[in-house]
Amino acid sequence: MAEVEDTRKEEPVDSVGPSEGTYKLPDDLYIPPDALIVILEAFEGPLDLLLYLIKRRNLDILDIPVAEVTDQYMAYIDLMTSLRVELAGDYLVMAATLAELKSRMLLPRPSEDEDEEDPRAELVRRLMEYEVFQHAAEQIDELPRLERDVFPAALLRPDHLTHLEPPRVELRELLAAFAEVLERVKLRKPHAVETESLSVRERMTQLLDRLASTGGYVPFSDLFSRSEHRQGAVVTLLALLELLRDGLVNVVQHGFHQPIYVAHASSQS
Amino acid sequence: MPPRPMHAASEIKQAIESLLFVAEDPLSKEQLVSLLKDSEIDVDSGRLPQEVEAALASLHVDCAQRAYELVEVGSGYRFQVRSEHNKWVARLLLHRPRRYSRALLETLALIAYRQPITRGEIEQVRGVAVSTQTMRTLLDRGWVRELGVKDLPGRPMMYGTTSTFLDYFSLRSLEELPPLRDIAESGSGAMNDEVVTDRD
Amino acid sequence: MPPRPMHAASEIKQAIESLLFVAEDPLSKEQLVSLLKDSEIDVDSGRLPQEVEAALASLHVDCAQRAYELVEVGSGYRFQVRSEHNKWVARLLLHRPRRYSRALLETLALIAYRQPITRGEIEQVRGVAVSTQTMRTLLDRGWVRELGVKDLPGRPMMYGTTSTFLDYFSLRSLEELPPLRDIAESGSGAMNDEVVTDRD
Repeated sequence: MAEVEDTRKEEPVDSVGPSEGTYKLPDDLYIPPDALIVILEAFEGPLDLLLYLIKRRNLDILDIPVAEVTDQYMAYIDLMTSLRVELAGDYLVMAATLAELKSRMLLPRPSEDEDEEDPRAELVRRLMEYEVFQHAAEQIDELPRLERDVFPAALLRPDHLTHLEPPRVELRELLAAFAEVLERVKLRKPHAVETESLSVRERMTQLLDRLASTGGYVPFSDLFSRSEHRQGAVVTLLALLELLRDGLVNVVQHGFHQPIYVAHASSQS
Repeated sequence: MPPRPMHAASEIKQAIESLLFVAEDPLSKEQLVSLLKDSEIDVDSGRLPQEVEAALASLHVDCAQRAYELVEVGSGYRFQVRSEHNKWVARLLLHRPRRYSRALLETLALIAYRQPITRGEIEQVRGVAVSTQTMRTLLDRGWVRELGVKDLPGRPMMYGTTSTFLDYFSLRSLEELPPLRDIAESGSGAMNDEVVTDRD
Repeated sequence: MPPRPMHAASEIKQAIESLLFVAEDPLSKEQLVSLLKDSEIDVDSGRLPQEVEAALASLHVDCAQRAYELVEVGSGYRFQVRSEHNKWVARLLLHRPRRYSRALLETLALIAYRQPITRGEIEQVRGVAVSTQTMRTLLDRGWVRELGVKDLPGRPMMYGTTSTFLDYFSLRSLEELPPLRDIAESGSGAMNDEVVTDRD
């Protein structure tokens, strides 16, 4: 029920947001449009976002320009708010931490006190530690994996042996199994159920047609039409995210500063 | 490098061997030919049927020293344990933990709540393929039965539960299965209305 | 038909071959020994472990010419299709391999490298709450298990990885996990391992 109401309120996207004209997608945004897809889809929390902001600009993690990074972080928070993406409370906690850090950095530091710790030290430590595990997660993802890279060789069993002492099952086990399935189904429902509108579906089809007819990788930014303004860009973006989630398109980027390309998933294999 | 027929033949053989070892069902010659078609193997597609036949014959010879053999059954070819080793298989099956896999329970639950349902529909919900072994176990146990084919391309089989299933779980009828809403609540979190109403 | 007389070593080898091909999960040397014990094979049970080892080595060599190989992973040995033939397998199994979210992989990485670890400790490093769904997926897949509660206020559960996790990712042991990038490499001299590992 609540979701239905949400969808209704969703309609006038342009009226939502802190102030009209602050955000113009995709041209004017502080975060470049080709980074948007990455941002919207994939941040795993405030540390992840911060790391991204730092790396994207090739900043030194040990000497973070707090003011600059804070501004970008806030821009992201505002953007999410304007797109009505619900942010975890952790993002807001980090926003407060950054704001405090920014103000502390403005204070003159007593240079005679050698022991005075850089106010950024704790944040730096957390960022670096998180980065280590981010990297570890990527490596685990690349390990040869059953069902994807490794296929056990199996022989079919002699039929008459399958009847040996069948295991017992209790009803509650069956129900628990089903509850899991339902939970998974729910999770695999589009996270953008509320924002998914006909126009997004339509745009998905348009994008697929276009990618299929091009037959190769298309620069991400080419998918946005300058004439469509903000709402059109958002619809395109959501459509791309949907396609990406369904595995219908592939997105590649060869590095932080490289352009992002999109291709129809079937055009490569 | 000019194409060497021997090379193609050995690649075809290895391809077939891999396919037979991962397939859940026997594969027919026609299936094998179509799986090998339009690949980088340098062989004229008109010659593929003979090549497949030759590879199968060669595989048959190869496994003379192995504990398995290549057999042809109704629907095609499969590798299976030579019957003289069945005693080992039986030992293994008796030793294994007496539990059904989660995949089996989930499949059974889906059939119970969503019948009639096709294998494709089950796979769609679960997000992974349903193995033939799973379906066969459920059918063997008499908990699930085939209800007839669905009028769709490919004419997939529809499945439903049996009275043996009801008996086993001490249910008088399917209505006695707990309503989905309760499961969801006892599971975790609120249910998506859409999924719940899907039942009817 | 009387069983044809067979050399004990060759019988053991064929038995192991059958068992590995039929088992749902990898089988360890110990499991193989116990499956072969008290059988009609004419071998002293004290010598079985060596015999099993020799048979595995011999099987390993045998399949050099085959499309599959014998590999050792966390919980034991399994036959698997050589990866160069994956392209054929992909043609047969049409379902798209499941992709795991970064949230799940990062949580898994923390559990793998820092076990025993509590959910709170994971959240501290990641900077966000670990969803119940993520934990449940990890537990369901059998990659992660509960290790008992930590003696702390709230008695939080500690988690660790399983041999199923090792099997799934083709690892023989946790030592084979890719080495963690040294935190100091990212630059900080102030950082040392103590600070990092000794949390809470």
